[in-house]
Amino acid sequence: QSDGSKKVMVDGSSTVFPIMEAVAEEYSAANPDVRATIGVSGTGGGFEKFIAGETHISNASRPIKEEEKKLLEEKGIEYTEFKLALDGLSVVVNKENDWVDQLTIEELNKMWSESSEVETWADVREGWPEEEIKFFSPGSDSGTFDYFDEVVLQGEQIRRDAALSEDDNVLVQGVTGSKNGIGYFGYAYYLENKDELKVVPIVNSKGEAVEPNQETIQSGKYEPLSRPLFIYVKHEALKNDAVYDFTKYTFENAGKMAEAVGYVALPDSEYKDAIQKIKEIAGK
Amino acid sequence: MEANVRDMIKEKQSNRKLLQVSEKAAPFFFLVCAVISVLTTLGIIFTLLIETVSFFERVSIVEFITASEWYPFSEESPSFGIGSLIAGTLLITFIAMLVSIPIGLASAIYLSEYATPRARKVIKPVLEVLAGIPTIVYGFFALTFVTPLLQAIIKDLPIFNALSAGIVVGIMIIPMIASLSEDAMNSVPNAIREGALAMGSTRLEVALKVVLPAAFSGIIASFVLGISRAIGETMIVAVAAGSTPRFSLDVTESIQTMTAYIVQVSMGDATYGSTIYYSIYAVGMTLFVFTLIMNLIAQYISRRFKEEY
Amino acid sequence: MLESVAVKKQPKTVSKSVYKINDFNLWYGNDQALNEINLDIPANKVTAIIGPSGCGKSTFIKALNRMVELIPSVKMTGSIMNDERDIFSSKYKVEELRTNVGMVFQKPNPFPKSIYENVAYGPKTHGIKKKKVLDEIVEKSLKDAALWDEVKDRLQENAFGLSGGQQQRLCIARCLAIEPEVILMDEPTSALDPISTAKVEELVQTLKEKYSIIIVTHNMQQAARISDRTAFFLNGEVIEYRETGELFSNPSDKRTEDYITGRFG
Amino acid sequence: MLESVAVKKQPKTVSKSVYKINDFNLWYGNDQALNEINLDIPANKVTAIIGPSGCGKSTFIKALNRMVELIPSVKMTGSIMNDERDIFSSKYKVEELRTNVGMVFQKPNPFPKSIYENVAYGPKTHGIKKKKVLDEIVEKSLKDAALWDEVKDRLQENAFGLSGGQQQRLCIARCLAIEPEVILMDEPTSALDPISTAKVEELVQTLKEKYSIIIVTHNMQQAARISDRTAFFLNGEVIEYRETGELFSNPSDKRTEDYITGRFG
Amino acid sequence: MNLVDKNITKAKMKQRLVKNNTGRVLFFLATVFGIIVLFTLLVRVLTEGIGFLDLGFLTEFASRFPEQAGFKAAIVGSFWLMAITAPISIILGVGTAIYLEEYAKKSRFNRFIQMNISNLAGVPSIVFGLLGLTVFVRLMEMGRSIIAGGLTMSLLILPIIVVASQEALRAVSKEQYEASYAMGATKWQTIRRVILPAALPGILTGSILALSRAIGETAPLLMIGAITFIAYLPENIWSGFTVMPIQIFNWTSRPQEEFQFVAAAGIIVLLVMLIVMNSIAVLIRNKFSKRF
Ligand SMILES: Nc1ncnc2c1ncn2[C@@H]1O[C@H](COP(=O)(O)OP(=O)(O)OP(=O)(O)O)[C@@H](O)[C@H]1O
Ligand SMILES: Nc1ncnc2c1ncn2[C@@H]1O[C@H](COP(=O)(O)OP(=O)(O)OP(=O)(O)O)[C@@H](O)[C@H]1O
Ligand SMILES: [Mg+2]
Ligand SMILES: [Mg+2]
Ligand SMILES: O=P([O-])([O-])[O-]
Repeated sequence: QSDGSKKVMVDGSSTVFPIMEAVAEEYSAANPDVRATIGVSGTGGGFEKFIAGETHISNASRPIKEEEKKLLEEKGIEYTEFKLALDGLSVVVNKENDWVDQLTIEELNKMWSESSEVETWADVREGWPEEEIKFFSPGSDSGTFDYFDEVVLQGEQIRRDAALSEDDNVLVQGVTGSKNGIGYFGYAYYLENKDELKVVPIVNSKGEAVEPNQETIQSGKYEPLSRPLFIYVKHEALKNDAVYDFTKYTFENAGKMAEAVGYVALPDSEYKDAIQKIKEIAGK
Repeated sequence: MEANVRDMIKEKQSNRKLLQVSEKAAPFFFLVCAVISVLTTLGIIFTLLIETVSFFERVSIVEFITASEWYPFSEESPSFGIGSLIAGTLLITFIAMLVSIPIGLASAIYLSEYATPRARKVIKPVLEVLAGIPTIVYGFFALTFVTPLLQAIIKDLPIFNALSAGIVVGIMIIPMIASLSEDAMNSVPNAIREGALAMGSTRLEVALKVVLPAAFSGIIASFVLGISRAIGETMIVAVAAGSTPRFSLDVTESIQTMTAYIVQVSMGDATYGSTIYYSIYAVGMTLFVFTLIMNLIAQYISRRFKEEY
Repeated sequence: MLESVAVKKQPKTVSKSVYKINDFNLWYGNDQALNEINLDIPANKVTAIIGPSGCGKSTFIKALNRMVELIPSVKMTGSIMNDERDIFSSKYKVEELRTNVGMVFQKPNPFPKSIYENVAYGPKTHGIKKKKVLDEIVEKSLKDAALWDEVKDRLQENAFGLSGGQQQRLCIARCLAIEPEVILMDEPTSALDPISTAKVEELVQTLKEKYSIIIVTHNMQQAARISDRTAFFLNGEVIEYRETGELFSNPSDKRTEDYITGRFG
Repeated sequence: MLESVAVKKQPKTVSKSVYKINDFNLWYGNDQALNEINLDIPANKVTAIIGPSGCGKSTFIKALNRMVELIPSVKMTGSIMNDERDIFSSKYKVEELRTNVGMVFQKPNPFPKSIYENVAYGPKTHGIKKKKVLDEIVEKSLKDAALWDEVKDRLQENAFGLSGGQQQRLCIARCLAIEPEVILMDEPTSALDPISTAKVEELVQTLKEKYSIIIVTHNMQQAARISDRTAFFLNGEVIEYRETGELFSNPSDKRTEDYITGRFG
Repeated sequence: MNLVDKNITKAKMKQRLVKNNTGRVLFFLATVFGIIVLFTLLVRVLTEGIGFLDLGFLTEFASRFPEQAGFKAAIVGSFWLMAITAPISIILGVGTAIYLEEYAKKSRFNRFIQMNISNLAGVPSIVFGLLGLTVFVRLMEMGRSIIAGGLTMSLLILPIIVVASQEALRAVSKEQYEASYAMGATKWQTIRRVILPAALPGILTGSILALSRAIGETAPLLMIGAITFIAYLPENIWSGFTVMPIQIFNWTSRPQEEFQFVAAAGIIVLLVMLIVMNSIAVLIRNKFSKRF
């Protein structure tokens, strides 16, 4: 199905979708004869289709897992992982919350993990009000959750009374709606709702409290909560001119597009390297 | 043209091969159509069963039934107690029926027994439009309108809660129950209604004592379709009820239904071939069995109470 | 049966009338169906309404218990008094009127319930709850409707299992159960076979002892057989209204004569 | 009309019979509805079937065109010959039988189509497609059914807009359109008013010139008025079958006499 | 002799009339409730979406810029989907109904089919999504094409159409059959020329309502993976596609607030479509439902 025809099939993460949509929009305008489609099946769903041979490019908001690698190997599918952009997981509280000035990873862990004994703000830090905290988190099956789980909870389960939703907008609503709410989600959702939310600076490994923004995320200062977004490209597909051209176009424009839709671009050099790499793979 | 029709017919009679063929072929074709519905069911069972088996190879069926929690996403100690999802589903269904049965039935009675034909002609289609609104629209309606409204009444109501989602599922089902019950009541012959009115019955008495019992099986059928719809409703709950499986009957808490879980996983991050991936089929199977039982009960009821007229 | 004949000879209230209709007009939309009706219907008699199809018989009888108002386009003028009470006045509730005035329809229309429930429906509706009283009422009404012997062993069976004639008598029993004063009958036998018809006719004779009966029929023999007075309707007007015997033997209007001699209709 | 009277006096085929029924029995499940029927029905005559309700009249007439077989529980023995052909033989297709034998039902049952389509339905069904031929057939059939003048300007209107009597004549026209040899009529006037009844009766008289007619009625006057021969059924048996005049004036069986004098039924 | 105590009945009369009036008011309020909800919903959607609803919205493809985002691919996709779903589900549905109502004898097998259909009508749409994904997309290798989506939707609404058609067929009076058989028509002729035309209004109404259900369904198509961004129109049944509810769903989950309004504009278009379809159904019903 993939050869000869001018089709580019992309699917996967909902987090990455806006970037790829923007790329495809521009690309289609410039190359109306190429038919690029971007699906949203979630990172896992995207890999599922990638493995089944239904797509050329898979968007992912986390690195590929061992099981998925194994299945690809079994099928004899060769592919390469590329970073596409950066996302800064933003921890936010209600606008009226005037006590939280910063949080450490340990505090986050203490607050969010299942075994947590934290009920009120006072349990987090002395001097904070004795009011019950409301927790909002992305659904447990999303890339964002996965990352938070890995970095903050370190494998522990998330507390049971956290409100989970697959839709980050809903989380925004939750935190804006409750004075003692705290939540986290992708940088873009914070950026769009800056005025209604207060972002919490997170203490990084160097001991500085850093607020997420373009600069801190790109430079890596905002850590450990900034994470890379990926695309996985099938080698076989790059032999197809349309896919090759599309992929190249993607890396040429990803930075600009990522920022347009609320993410953070990688340093330019990384895109250059990526283009170099696909040239090699395609043998051009 | 004396008697020539007879001859014409005789003549045509001899070359009616085509007719005879279609006479034989038609029932066969229709049988094939009917069998496709059976194939669909088999297809569903087959699809669900295969993957469900893979699931039960990883998770024991005992755990599936008895574990008290549904938390498949933990890497170290996932737990697969379907009970929590079932509780969520039943909770939503229960709230929805509490809303939709009284209101739907009352609307049906109003339309069929009180409204003027003109009012009926206007209102019924309006209700049917209500039935056609995509559930995703209802979902956001629940989240951004009903929940804040409820929060004004119930302090501390979390943004995701079974109550709001259940009410809106109920609202979504109202037109269906109203419309189908109205049909059932409408098909009660007018002569019966007149008989009762002529005895000095009020409209209310005619409706409750004569028409309702006569239309009982049709009305029950509409309830059951409503319940099935509530059990199977996906987008409203996925948006407004949260995604926290909970084995509790507290309507003010966030819950998760079976359907919402399936969407969550199919939209999410789960690895193809992982236990989580297979779990959606096991949940789908449970859902299927649930609606199946519902429907069997319904068919029994409606056969049992059918009043002939 | 014998009793009834005995009573026939000495009607209790010869002069009392159950219905007084004055200058009554009725329209369906713009079509006038009844035109200046003036009638005085006696109590404890059988009054027959005859006339060709479409002359307004059914319309008239349905006006008497205001069932005609179920058709939205209906407009009426004039007055109808039932026992000295204006049936259109807001004080005389339509439900009360219909309790006083029972009706039996052309096609038997039992409720899809048991025989017992059909008869008990009226009393129950009117607030009689005691099982014993209800049992008595059911038995009495079915006996009065000459149906008791045929159904006494199957009172709990569905009424739809009865034959047409039985169903019609059941409808009469249902109507008797609330002891109305007037019974309106709209061609009650036209859907019935001759045997059932005879039974119902007989029954009508018996019933007039206690009830005032107004019966619509397009069967002139029937009118002649069972009624005391007859009104002949034509095109929504009352052409002639007299003692039945007189009307049939000696019609005063040419059109009546033409009709009863079968020249039209 | 006049022609028909002329023809009546010299029937073409006096002795020919359209139906020969021998030892015919019919059961609904385990209930026998027809018992050892033996009848010989003449061509180009009107044969009336009378008898009280439930005696098997409808069952019998529906057996003649095998419509009774639509009821699944029916079992039959004996033979029925139509024009020397066994109607139950596999050579005589049931569709062919029903083409030769038309039927008119108790309640007029036109199709919810235009008047034209109602009449054209039969010919079309049998493969006649030409518009011109169809037009001719429709006109002729409606004329034969004495309906043409009343409907010729509204052939494209829905048949449900016709009055009951017109609908019944339309059903007769529909039946005539395929020129059957026999017409079965099951109480064709019992749902009609007297005027329409008279029209249909007249029509039956005219039709027997070309068709053999078997008519069920529970109206003895009607049977006496329009039929040449009458069969009296009772409890599924033929009690008496003779020239109509003789049967009514001089019944040979006590039960016949009781029935026609109105002692029962 | 008077078993019925007129005093009691008189006394009860008042009470009964009060009950009747209370009933009337309650029933009316219940009906109004439904309408008010609809109205609230509509007002909210309209006020949010009307600003983004212009010609461009109907003729442009999706975009990352809310002002430029268009609904074209979704609208056309929905039409394509209906073009597959409508004929398949109507032919199969009406065929099944005819079989069950006209041909099926009272056998165990036929009872089983009937039961099976009632059950299918209650199976959640998401389960049909799983079926479509496994059987059409994977097993039959149709991929995420219009045909796979259309077939899934056809199966989803099949039972609704069967049930509606059965009702319609059953409502054709026995007299019509008898009249036709008595003319020497065969069974199939009777069905085709008398029964089907008489039942057609009911069948059409049921079918249109079923299709309007299909056009708003999201979950099963999410399952089989309808594509979200597509900048071209489908060319054949094997093309990828998106549909209105999927696109709406996608817009609602965007971070930019304007996309919520774009979604509302999409909902308006979808609702207009639904209203048009419902109106057609109502017209058909009113036109033909002269009670015979
Ligand atoms: N619901 C209605 N709407 C409009 N006109 C009606 C309605 N019912 C009856 N009519 C008309 O009113 C007139 C009187 O009808 P009605 O039914 O009272 O006649 P009838 O004497 O009872 O006839 P029949 O012997 O056929 O029952 C007729 O012309 C009829 O067409
Ligand atoms: N479908 C049926 N199933 C079982 N029994 C039937 C059926 N139809 C008729 N019968 C019975 O067969 C007997 C003859 O019925 P049929 O309808 O032939 O009587 P009929 O002479 O036409 O009466 P009527 O004058 O009332 O039309 C009756 O006892 C009736 O109960
Ligand atoms: Mg009348
Ligand atoms: Mg009969
Ligand atoms: O769609 P995800 O980015 O949550 O995998």
